[in-house]
Amino acid sequence: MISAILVMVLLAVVLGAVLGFASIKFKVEGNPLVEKIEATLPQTQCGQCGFAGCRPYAEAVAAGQAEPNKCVPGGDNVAKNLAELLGVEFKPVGGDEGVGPKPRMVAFIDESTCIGCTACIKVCPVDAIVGTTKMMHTILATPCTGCELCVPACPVNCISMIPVGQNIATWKWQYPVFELTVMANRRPEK
Amino acid sequence: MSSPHVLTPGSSVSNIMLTVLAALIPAIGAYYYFFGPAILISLVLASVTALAAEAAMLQLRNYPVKYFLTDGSAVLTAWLLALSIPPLAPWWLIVVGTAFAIVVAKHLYGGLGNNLFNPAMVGFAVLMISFPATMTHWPTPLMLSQHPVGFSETLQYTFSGALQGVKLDAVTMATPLDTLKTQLNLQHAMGEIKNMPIFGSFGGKGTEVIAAMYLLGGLFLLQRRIITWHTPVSFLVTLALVAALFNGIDPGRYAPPMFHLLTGGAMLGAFFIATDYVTAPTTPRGKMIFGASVGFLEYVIRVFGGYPDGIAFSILIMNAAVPLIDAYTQPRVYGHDTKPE
Amino acid sequence: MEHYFFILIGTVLVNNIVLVKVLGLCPFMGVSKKLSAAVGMGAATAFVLTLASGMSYLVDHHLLIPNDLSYLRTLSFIVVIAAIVQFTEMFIRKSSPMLYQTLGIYLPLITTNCAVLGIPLLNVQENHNFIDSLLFGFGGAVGFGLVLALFAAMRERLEGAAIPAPFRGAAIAMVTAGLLSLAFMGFAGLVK
Amino acid sequence: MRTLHKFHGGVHPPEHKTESSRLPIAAAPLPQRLVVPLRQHIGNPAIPIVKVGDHVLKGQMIGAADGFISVAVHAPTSGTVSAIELHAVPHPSGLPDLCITIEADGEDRWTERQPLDYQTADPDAVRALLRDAGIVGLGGAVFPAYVKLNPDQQKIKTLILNGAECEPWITSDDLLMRERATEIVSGVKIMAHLMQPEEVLIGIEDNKPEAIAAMQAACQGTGFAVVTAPVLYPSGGEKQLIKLLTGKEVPSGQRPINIGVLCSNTGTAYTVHRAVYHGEAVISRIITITGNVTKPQNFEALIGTPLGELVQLAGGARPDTSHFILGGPMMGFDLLNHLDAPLTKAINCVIAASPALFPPKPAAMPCIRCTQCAQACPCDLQPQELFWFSQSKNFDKARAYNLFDCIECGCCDYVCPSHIPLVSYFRYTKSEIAAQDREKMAAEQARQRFEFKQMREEREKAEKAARMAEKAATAAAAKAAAAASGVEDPITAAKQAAIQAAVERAKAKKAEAAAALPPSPQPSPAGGEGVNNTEPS
Repeated sequence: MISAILVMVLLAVVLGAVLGFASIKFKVEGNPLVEKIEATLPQTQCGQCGFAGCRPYAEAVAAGQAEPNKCVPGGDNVAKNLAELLGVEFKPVGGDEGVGPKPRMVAFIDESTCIGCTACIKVCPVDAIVGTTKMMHTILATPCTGCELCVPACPVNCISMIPVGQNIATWKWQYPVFELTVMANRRPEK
Repeated sequence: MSSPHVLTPGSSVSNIMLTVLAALIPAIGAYYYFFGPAILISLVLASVTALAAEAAMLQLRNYPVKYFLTDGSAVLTAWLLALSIPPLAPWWLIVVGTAFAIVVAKHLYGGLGNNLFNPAMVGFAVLMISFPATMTHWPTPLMLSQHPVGFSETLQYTFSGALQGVKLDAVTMATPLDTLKTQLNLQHAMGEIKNMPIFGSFGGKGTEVIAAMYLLGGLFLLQRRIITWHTPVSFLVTLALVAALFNGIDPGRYAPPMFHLLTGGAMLGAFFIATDYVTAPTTPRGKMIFGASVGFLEYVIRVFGGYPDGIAFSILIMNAAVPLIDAYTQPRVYGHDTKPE
Repeated sequence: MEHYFFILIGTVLVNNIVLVKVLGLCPFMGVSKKLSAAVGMGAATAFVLTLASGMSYLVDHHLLIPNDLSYLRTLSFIVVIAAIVQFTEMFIRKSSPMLYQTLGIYLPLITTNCAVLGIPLLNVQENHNFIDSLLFGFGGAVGFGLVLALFAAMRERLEGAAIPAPFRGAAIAMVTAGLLSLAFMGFAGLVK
Repeated sequence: MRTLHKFHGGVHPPEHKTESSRLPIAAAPLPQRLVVPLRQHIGNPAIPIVKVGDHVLKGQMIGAADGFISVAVHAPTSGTVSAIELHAVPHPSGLPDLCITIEADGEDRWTERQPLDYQTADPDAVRALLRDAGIVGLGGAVFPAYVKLNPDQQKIKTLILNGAECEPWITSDDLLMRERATEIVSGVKIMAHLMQPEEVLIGIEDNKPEAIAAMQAACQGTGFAVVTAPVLYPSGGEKQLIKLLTGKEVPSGQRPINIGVLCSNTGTAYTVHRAVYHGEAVISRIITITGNVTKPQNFEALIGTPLGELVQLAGGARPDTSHFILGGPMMGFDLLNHLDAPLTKAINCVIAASPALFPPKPAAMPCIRCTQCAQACPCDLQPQELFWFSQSKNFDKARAYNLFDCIECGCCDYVCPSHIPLVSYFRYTKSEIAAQDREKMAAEQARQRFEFKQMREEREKAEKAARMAEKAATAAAAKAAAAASGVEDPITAAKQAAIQAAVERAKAKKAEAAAALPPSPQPSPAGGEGVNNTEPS
């Protein structure tokens, strides 16, 4: 009995010492995961995940404090990539239905209604709105991420979201659809 | 519709499958000549089972049944399986093997083009593991047989499982490979064994001619550019080299290369099974690695292993390695790793 | 020499730890979605297994048997293995953060990999000496890594296959593992 | 005889060249209305420099080059600009694009033409002329020629003139070489003058004996070598022709000039000659009208001519014509927006298609990995793997298997026994990956702007606080001053106080900026000074 306890204690002490040494020797600082998560996020800075921007959300996800399926603009694609990155099971954004990435939109100010209150300029996370007090505001379409934060901020409801149209430069080839693919896809999923 | 707007005339999946089936016909003829009509019955039985299983699976999966049923791939699987198992077998053996091949090895993976393992060889392996005794009842070559089994007798045996007035042992015997192994285990010398009636001038009596016919069919496929030389050549060369090596070390215990090339499933495997598009590597280097490995494993399993012939297992083992082989043998792409001047 | 060769062939192919002994299925299913992760897992397991085989041999022969404590075998082996895995985890986290990330939860779970405990116990059962134990552990790990790599490459291929909906994911992986096991039965009889 | 270096793969579809090569090139009559797209080349579209209602002369520049990779466009005839708006253009998307419409006045009056003595002129002046003459590669890529014809410190070993014309049906280069070999060779001389190559090779497939003879005659005494190559599609692909003639491969992702080779199309050489010797911009080109038309022929037509009018010139399409293909059958695309799309610099052929000539493709079967595509691929790719990844949308893998080395030649489709539209899958995957890359870049920019805004907001907050403090200080100072000396001019006092406050403000600002610089404990490398440059206002 005594010898059994002694042997186990001996084992524990020796192995504990080795591990303690290793934990000092192989100490790791920082977390490269945050960078990878942030690179996956669409950077709209919309705050729909409940965090004040993409970086804080990435930090929360890396720390395990937030689910990876909270990014609404990224939709299921981003949720899927994050789940894969974290090695957890994929859950669709916003319940079982799942949301695909929304068509890309930009905000548009109806310039005849705008009263020049600068309320939208203050909330725009990427400084995509130009204008000054009492002057009409305009949205620069290129930097606009379509986060919709300016829409509720406007006191006269002059901001609307318009989809970004396709032109020859941004046009994409479609996934080839041919007879048998259509037939195969007709089978019930799930 | 986007470019290109033209296709090679007459090129289709069913054409390829039909050409392969046609290339098997000389061997089937020889089979019939040396071993009687049993092979025809098992071919028909396997084909019918394969088509039925294929149709059922296509229906279940909501695929256009007629369009896929006519591609010929199910029949090819059926023929390869029927040519690998003893033709004088109870009907359920063929039906179980073929149905397993089509349903599990092919359609669970998504059907034509998606399977990882060669369906015919999966069917064979399942039968070999599950019914080892039945799988060794090979018919005696007609010229050695006291009692040549005719068409109606074969039918009777296939469906009732018994022969009137004759014991099954009287019309079947072990294959040359099996005989060789047994005799060697009994400490008989190679020269002595080779004088037994079942052996012909190179391999088994009759089977060596069938093997030659497979070779003929394979050359036809090469000529029609259905298959490339990489797999069969590396397969047969490796098999011959390993056989020659061991034969050189101890001719009394190891058969000469010619024997190994012309017995068992070597020729069928080299030209018709290891060259199966879907389950073999796609890169030239990959094909050579695959063929050489199958040849090597074939020899190891048939000489040192627990089964009379190793073709099915060596192909299945290498099938599993195909994605890995493909991934590591990608050929150099135009403009990559160009030599500096 | 021939003896060692047969131990290796036997553990890698004939009595493959996953396909024939059916041990270590948890990481086999869990870490086989990506080839790179599978190769990393195979390497980590090989390291742990070889070390664990040797260490547990030493513990068994120099601590337990002299003190007549063989009933503590399982317990002490688990302690040894857990320590080695912990050590490996720290090491990988330091040396390859990417691999650490891809292996995720499966890295600490090597501890509960029954293959890792199984091999030291088999060593005891078969009365292997120290070198044999090391080789047996190493061979088992190579067999595990080989099958894991094959399986991962196959699963990567299957990602694009038109598998019927009810069979996607784990189901077809199980079928594939079964067929792989069937193929490895071809090695039966090579080594007694 | 030069040794040819075979490239991998290739196919040999029926040639169908004789249909349109029997008749000589005919001049197309002047149409009433011409529609000139501003995007006729790779790079930025040209910027319109005319207004609606302006009168323009033939050859007058109406769109100026925008940026480095861009060229000018010109009025193909004299007339009035009637519209600058979106109009149907020949593009696989079928989407409209910005075009300048010109109503011809029928006079066809030239603008002033300025030839250039290229041998005495500065090479940069020659290149500027090429840019302003709108010269682009007419082989299909429409890359601005002035950018390409710049040795830029590289030693050029071989200049290749591409007269292979390997696409079936098309004969425009063939006829151009037969009839205007001297002009082509003169254009090549100008290119050679700019590039100073060690050798000049002219590659022609051996199914064009007349063109070969004409070119050989024209090359007498120039030292240029005409090399004939056996017919094998796609030997006219730039990378394949370079391999065929020189044995060298263009490294992936690089341009031929990186290995000292320059490849140019015959049509381009011809336009270079016209621009330098006659001062004429690219306002016309040779186009093959063939297929299911009654009189297939090559025409020299003005850029902007509606394609329908050209089809009419070739006798019109037969009644069973189902659609029209722009370009050859291997790489061309369906004309989706009818025949009112105009002729552009890139279009070398219109094929009227009928079910008899181009049977509809049978339904596709699954890929059986037969590797006939891999054997036919002139880039040594593994199309079956690329297809596997493309159809399952595994973009990373597709890219890793070198999808972007695919030249979309269509050889894989042509041989596929399963009739899979492989190139369509590859195009889809390529454009998806490109879109993803664009999104990534946009996200990165958005992140930088966001970080900058955060920084600015913090600074503003601090400034506000400073201003409050300053206000209080000013008030206090004024009070103190007033109290101290009632006689002093109150204005001077206020001034002094203001100066004092400004100094304090500046100090506060400086301190604030120093405090704001590290905005978070982990400063992002991208968030620093560089951001200021992207700020629009």
